[in-house]
Amino acid sequence: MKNMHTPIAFTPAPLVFQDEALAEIQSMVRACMQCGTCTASCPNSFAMDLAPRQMWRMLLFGLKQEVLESRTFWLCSSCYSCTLRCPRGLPLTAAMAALKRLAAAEGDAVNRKKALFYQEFMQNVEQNGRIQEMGFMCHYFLAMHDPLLPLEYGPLGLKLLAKGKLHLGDSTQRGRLGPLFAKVRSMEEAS
Amino acid sequence: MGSIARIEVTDGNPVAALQGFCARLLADGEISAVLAPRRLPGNGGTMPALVADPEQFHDVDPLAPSFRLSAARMLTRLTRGADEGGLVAALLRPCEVRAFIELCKLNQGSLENTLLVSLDCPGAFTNADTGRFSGNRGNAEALLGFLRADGRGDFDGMQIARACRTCEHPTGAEADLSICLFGQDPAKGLLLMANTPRGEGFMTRLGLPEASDDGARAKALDVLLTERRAAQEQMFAETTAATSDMSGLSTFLSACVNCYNCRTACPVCYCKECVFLTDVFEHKPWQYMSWARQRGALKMPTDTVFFHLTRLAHMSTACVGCGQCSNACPNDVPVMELFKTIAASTQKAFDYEAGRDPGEAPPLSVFREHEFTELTGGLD
Amino acid sequence: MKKEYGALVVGAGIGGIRSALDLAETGLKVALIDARPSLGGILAQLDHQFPSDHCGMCKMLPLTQRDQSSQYCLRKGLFHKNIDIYLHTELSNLEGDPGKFQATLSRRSTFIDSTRCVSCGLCAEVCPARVPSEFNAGLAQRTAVYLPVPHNIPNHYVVDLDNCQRCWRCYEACPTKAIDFKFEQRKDFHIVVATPDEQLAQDFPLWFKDENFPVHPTSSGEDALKLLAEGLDCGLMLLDLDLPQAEAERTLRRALELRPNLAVVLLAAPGKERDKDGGKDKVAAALLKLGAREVLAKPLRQAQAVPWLDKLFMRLVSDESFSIEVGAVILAAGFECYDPAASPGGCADLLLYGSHPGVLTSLEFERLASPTGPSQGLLTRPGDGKPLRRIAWLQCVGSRDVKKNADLCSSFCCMVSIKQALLAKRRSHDEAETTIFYMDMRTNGRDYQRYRDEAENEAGVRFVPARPHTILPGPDGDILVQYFDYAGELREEVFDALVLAVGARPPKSMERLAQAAGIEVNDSGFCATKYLSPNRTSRLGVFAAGAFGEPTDIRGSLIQAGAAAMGASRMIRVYHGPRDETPEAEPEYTDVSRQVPRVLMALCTSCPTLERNVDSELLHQRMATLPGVVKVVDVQRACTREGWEALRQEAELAAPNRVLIGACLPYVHVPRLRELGEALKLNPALMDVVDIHTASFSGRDTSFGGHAACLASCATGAGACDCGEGARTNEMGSLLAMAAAKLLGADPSTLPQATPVSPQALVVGGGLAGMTAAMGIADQGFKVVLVEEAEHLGGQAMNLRYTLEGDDPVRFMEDLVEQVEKNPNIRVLKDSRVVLSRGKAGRFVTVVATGEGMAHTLHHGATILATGGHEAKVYEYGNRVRKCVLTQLELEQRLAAGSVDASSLSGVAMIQCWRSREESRNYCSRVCCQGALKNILMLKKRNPGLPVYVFYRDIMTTGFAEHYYTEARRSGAIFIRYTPDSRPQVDFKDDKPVITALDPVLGAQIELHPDLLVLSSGVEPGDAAEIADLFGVGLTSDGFFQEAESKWRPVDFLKHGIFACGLALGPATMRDSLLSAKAAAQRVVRILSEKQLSCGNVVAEVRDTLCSRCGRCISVCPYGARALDLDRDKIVVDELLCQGCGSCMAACPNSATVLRGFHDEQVMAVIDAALAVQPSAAARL
Amino acid sequence: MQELIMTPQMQGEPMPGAAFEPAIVAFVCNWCTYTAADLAGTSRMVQSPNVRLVRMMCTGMVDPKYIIKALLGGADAVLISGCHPGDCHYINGNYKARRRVKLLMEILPRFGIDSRRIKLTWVGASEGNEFAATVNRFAAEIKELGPIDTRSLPLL
Repeated sequence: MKNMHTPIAFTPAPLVFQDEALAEIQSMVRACMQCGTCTASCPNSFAMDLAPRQMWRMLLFGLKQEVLESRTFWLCSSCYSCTLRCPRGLPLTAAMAALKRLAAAEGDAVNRKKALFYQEFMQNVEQNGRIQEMGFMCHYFLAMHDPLLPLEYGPLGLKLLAKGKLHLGDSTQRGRLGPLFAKVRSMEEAS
Repeated sequence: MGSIARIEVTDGNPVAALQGFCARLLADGEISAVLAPRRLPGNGGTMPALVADPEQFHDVDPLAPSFRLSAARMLTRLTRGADEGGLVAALLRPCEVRAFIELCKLNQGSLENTLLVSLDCPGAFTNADTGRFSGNRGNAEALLGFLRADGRGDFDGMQIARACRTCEHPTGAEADLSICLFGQDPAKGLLLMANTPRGEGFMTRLGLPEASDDGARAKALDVLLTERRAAQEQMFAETTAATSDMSGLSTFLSACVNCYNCRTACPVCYCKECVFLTDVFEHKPWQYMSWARQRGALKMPTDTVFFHLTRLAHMSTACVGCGQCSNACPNDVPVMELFKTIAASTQKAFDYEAGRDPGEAPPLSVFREHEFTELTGGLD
Repeated sequence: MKKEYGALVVGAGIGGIRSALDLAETGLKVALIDARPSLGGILAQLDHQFPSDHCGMCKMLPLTQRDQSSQYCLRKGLFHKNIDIYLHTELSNLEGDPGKFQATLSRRSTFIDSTRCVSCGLCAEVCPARVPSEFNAGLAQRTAVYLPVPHNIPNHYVVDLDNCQRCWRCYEACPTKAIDFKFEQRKDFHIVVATPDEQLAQDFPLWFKDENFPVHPTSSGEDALKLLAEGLDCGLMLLDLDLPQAEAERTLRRALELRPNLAVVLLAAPGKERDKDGGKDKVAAALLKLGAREVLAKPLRQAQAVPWLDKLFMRLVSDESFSIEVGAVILAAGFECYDPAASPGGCADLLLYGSHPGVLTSLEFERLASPTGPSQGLLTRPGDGKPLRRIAWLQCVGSRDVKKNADLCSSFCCMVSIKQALLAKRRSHDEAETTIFYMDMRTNGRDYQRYRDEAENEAGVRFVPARPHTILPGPDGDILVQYFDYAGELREEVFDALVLAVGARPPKSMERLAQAAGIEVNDSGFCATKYLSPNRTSRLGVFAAGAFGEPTDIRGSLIQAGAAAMGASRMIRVYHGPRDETPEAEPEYTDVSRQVPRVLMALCTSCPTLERNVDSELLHQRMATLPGVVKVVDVQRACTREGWEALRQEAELAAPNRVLIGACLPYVHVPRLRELGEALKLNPALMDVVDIHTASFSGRDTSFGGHAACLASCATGAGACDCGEGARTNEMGSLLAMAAAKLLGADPSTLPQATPVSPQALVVGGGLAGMTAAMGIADQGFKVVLVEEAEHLGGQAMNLRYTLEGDDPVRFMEDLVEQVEKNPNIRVLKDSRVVLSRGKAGRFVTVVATGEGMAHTLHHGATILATGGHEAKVYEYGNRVRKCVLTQLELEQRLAAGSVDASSLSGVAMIQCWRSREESRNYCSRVCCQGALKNILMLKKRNPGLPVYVFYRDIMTTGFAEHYYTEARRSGAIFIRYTPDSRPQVDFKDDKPVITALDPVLGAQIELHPDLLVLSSGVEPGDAAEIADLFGVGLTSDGFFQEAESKWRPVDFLKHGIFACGLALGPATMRDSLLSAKAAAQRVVRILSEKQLSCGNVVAEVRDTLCSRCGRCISVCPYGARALDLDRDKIVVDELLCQGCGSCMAACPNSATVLRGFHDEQVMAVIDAALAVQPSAAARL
Repeated sequence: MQELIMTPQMQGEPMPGAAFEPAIVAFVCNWCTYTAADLAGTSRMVQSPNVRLVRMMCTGMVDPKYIIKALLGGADAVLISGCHPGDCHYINGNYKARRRVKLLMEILPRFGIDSRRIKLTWVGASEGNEFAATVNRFAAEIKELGPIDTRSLPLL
């Protein structure tokens, strides 16, 4: 929580429910009583700029822009410990996922860039029936248009390679999940 | 300290001057009677008298060093309940004033119905010696000598009572009016001081000449008090040593015959009938027999030390040290020494002084939540 | 013949006791039952209670008619002429309808005969079983035969059969043969086993040979029935489900016809067969419904079957079930503390409860701090015994937790934690550092906010608004607590102990009780009650009292209990009609005041402990020499019926005028003295019982060797052996001598005559509380005069439009006003005021002046003050000046009337605790949080998208109102906490409020532009100063009525006969006012139902000739029972108000005032007797 | 009228061989302390046998003359025990007792009666162990202090 204390002066505009995507997330966390258990039990909270508790609060205040600018929901690795321990029984991890989707859909360039990792990942899985680390890495680095990125992941990559974790790729499972993805897409259009 | 007036003394006779003062008091419409010491026909000395006729003041003598009994109890009977007639003016010694204030706190009398006039008290002889002092038997010269010496020293070979010698309240500042003797030449004139608003009112009505306090009184008082406090310390030390343990106390009180005279004479022992005279202490034969068997032998009458200890418990916080108990004791038991010593320590323990202030509640009639936690080991 | 009772009270906790006392004092017979073996419920485990941090249960005992009830500490026990107490008893069935219920009660036997047990404790010493003790909340261990609560007298031991190891050592050890396991009845307890399984048929008789049960194995159901038909006195039938289902069912049905209360147990084969056709379970269930008792799984092993069957036998023979006829039923079963280690809903893993010795529940901490607790009151950690110096409290464990089905607030845990923090500081002489972690500190009683401020500011208790999420074992056995503080910083602290403030859960036997009493249960598991009829359950004639309906603190329980008692008493009177039977004639006693005192002394020499330890021959001889003692007799076992008969004959023979009984456990005999008094025509005040038994026990050697052993070991033989018998006989001799001396001095003259009661009540104030109280009294057949200042009845409650729970207060108030005005027993005086009031309980005279100048003088027996209160006037922030600022009440009225249209609003802000809980009005007004929630839900219902912001300090929604707080959050209202020093600022821009405040969660200033600002201004009492000194009662610093004791006598005043209820007693919701009004009504009926009020035996008298009218005794009397009668110039004692405390006697120097039973010469004689040195045994030889 | 047959206890020194057994009179209030005493009695907390309990309705009823009567009558010590301040059934009885004992503590010690021979304590209803401990400690203290010297004096 680096920039915690800079006071954010803003005036919460009256909530008009035109943005029903935001309303849907708000309804998930509306009964929050700010007890802070989710923030404390989140393993990645040290790296988050906005504590989950504050993010829910800003969400309730309708401060959509400030929420989308923060990194908090991107860092959620959905370990579900916050959902398990929330005394109000709120679906917090689902809310984080919903925020990711919202950011990917309506977010600005920065957000879309962050969503790339997930899109590339899903495409790779759709094509090969399972994750092909090498293929996925190449596509991701290309999509990020950032030449320095591979170097940054260099040492990690070598370690994975030494341990045989980088799957070089085979085509036994290719295209097996195609119908599954098609079904999901049709359902998304329907809702 | 309120305004000061002067009582003129003509041809060196202060007693006549005070008799005139009493007559002027009575002349005032509000005063219906004057309670003042009056000379007894036979063996000298004075007893309080309620004078209603201005002519009858001829043998009133407030200055005589005779203190046969405390007039406080009498005054309570005059002032109890609603006041029918006018006020009663009372010429009292300071210890009688303070005893009267203590009795008023116990609803026995009321301060509203009386005008308290206190006299500076050089002290008085014990009842046994009072008759033998010539001053008490009309020898004006001896009386003037006594007043001028502020009661210090020997007179006809006798000293004033020990209670008076150890008394540290010779002036009655609590009364409405005070007649000042110390530091004045009784042959020439006396001062009159008003301490309370009511005193002021009467002072002006009496129309006595204005006077100013030249400090002589304070100086004389100082000298007197240092001497008396020394005597008091010495008496306390003596008594404490004598009664340091129960056997000491029993020898101290060995002469007591349970006549309870000291209780009758004591102004602040206000019970109609002392509990030791009620049926509570009418023991049955088998009780005496069992005590006798218990202890082997039994002093009769019983409950002697018990009586004195209980009386100490009841009234030591109200004792004004007037000495009437020793005065009244037929067997010269030093009751006053015992009671004044204990009273000093109990009143100090409760930070209370008998008769000091009519508004101050007696120690055992009020109870507070957080106090004296040291008694129960700090546990509240 | 079935026993008849006016009412049955289920549960003898503090609520049950209060209801029973309130009913018994109006003359109704009450049956008080409790499932536990002891009285007092959870309160027996608590020594100190907030807000006074003192114990004070005994102040609940009756003040007038004192001698009908026990006059000693309630922890010891309760005795009342009209109350029968059945312990270890449960309600098993309730049929019939109000006025004529048939209640069947089943009493589990304790296997110890209470008349024989002298609680010597030897059985517990030999019992090998060790089980966690319920009294010490599991912190200490107890044996299978144990003393449930150390204080209770007569505290008989109890056998806990479930944990008994059947070693029978206690049976052998018991000196008075009080333990009865029914050994000899085993040989004629026939057991029939119907089973096709030969192996079992052979084993059974072998197994039970040494228990000598006659076992009759049969291969089929018919043979079993044949045996029964032949008249076999069969006690138990074992039916094997391997038999064909039809045969098993026929056998069961036929057997129950032959022996209606025969116990039948089914033997079910182990799991695998059952699943094959799945039938066995259904069959077992069907047969259970038919009347089978329970199912036992096969295969049976001897080690497990024999003890099980033996215990079943003992239960069948000893337990009893009886039925009584009652007019009404009050359920006061209270609650259980939430157990964090409970398997389904527990949180033991999260909070290390059970695994770390330093984590305790609040009940365990209470036991730790109690002198009768496991550590004798020293605050040391169980386990390593480390003194507790850093203690933390964790609030809302098991409450306010949706996932544990506990969407409720238990309403007492916050105050309990503050009290325990103060107690910890006092016990450790201020060395303890105390911290309380909370979400909302719920201190919504009248004095509770001051209690919290005092704890926080003076005592230094730290309040941290955070909810620790991680509890880890810390260094050297301590506890590491991690939490997020409000500013968002992660904090970590180490504590010696962590106390979990556990909430309330319905009692374990709840569904069994609900099924037996036929009442419904709400979704949290508590008894379902409605908001505006708080103690009526779903079944007519059955009432809920104490914390049974809704979790509440002790004050709430007592008020609920009083209200339930009023409901029951009204129900009984309505169905039984006015009480026809005349009150039993006062037994007249011969006047012995002229006679010489003759004391008969009866020594109960039955217990073996006595013979061994005391030289009774010497004792007899000594006692005979006592003055006034005419006869000393020995009585065998005075505690039994026949022993008592023998004593009565001896007494009739000796015709004494004083009777002294030396026996054990005096409290058993004191109630019997009344019968003896009637038999001997002697006033029971002239009789006494003295406990000589404890003396024969205490002293150096508690072993039973006594004198015999001492003589053997003590070389000097006949020398003055100081250890055994000499000291005991001395002690007993002086105890008896002291008692005799006291009796000798007893004052035999008759009591001052009783004061007749004028059977009418006066109620001042015609609001909701006044009207409810008036109705409560009028319905029980007494006249009531209701005086109201305004022109119409209704008071403050008329302003309410809807309630949180959805009731309609407007219609409720209209009905109430109509009922009051139409009720024949109520005379309403509107626009009138009380001018003057004199008199005492039972005989008040009051003058009321009406508007038209008429003056009525009323004679009444009791008074209720219900002068009510109103919304506090707050003039800041544009209130009353600007259109856009309202108070909660105005908003409610406008919403109901429609003048405020929620859909047109764009935003609403609310500010709570406005000018409440601060120095000028330092109390929580209790109603505004519920008012705010009610309005929020109404606004959101009409306009779901409406943004609502609530600035609050602590939301005080106790009990089930917590559910609506969750609803309000779920509906979208945003709650922003503020502290007194960072208060929201309000200013106005173009006639719209602009609120700037700090949102602590975001740590940022926010600025709101709602178009409506609603202030919660709280409640103020009506101007009661004039009424207070008219009736001679006190006011608190805030202007509410100062009741006698905030917890134990919540609706009484110190001055007897005057009661208060409603808003005038303190901030109260409609439900609170209803409850306190009904409780006050029952207290009034208690006085009016007596034809005349007689005073207690111990009462002060003035011996006028000795009295010098000094007035010391008047100022020292705590009850104002003494006065100086000016015209007769005498000190007069009001016998009714005088409680016999004796302060006046000690203040009077010459014993002019005396206390009956404690005259000076009596006490002095007792002191003499105590000091009379007894000759030792040697002297006799 | 028979009388209390009591052989003379002692002329001066106690019965040969018998250790000094202090006689202690305890004025206990009927509510809290009496309950604690019963609790101490029934739960077998060893109590010295030489304490005699005189049951008063409240410590506010203990008149100074009872304490003086006890001490002069041969009691080696007097214990006054009542409810904790605030627990009193009669609201403020214990505050009055405290003032009266304070007065006696100013008078009696001046006559050689050791101030440790008069003890005022507060005992709650469930403090059975506390009451037993207080009584045992007090008896031991007085036993070590020795007999009171009023017993041998020819006075009452």
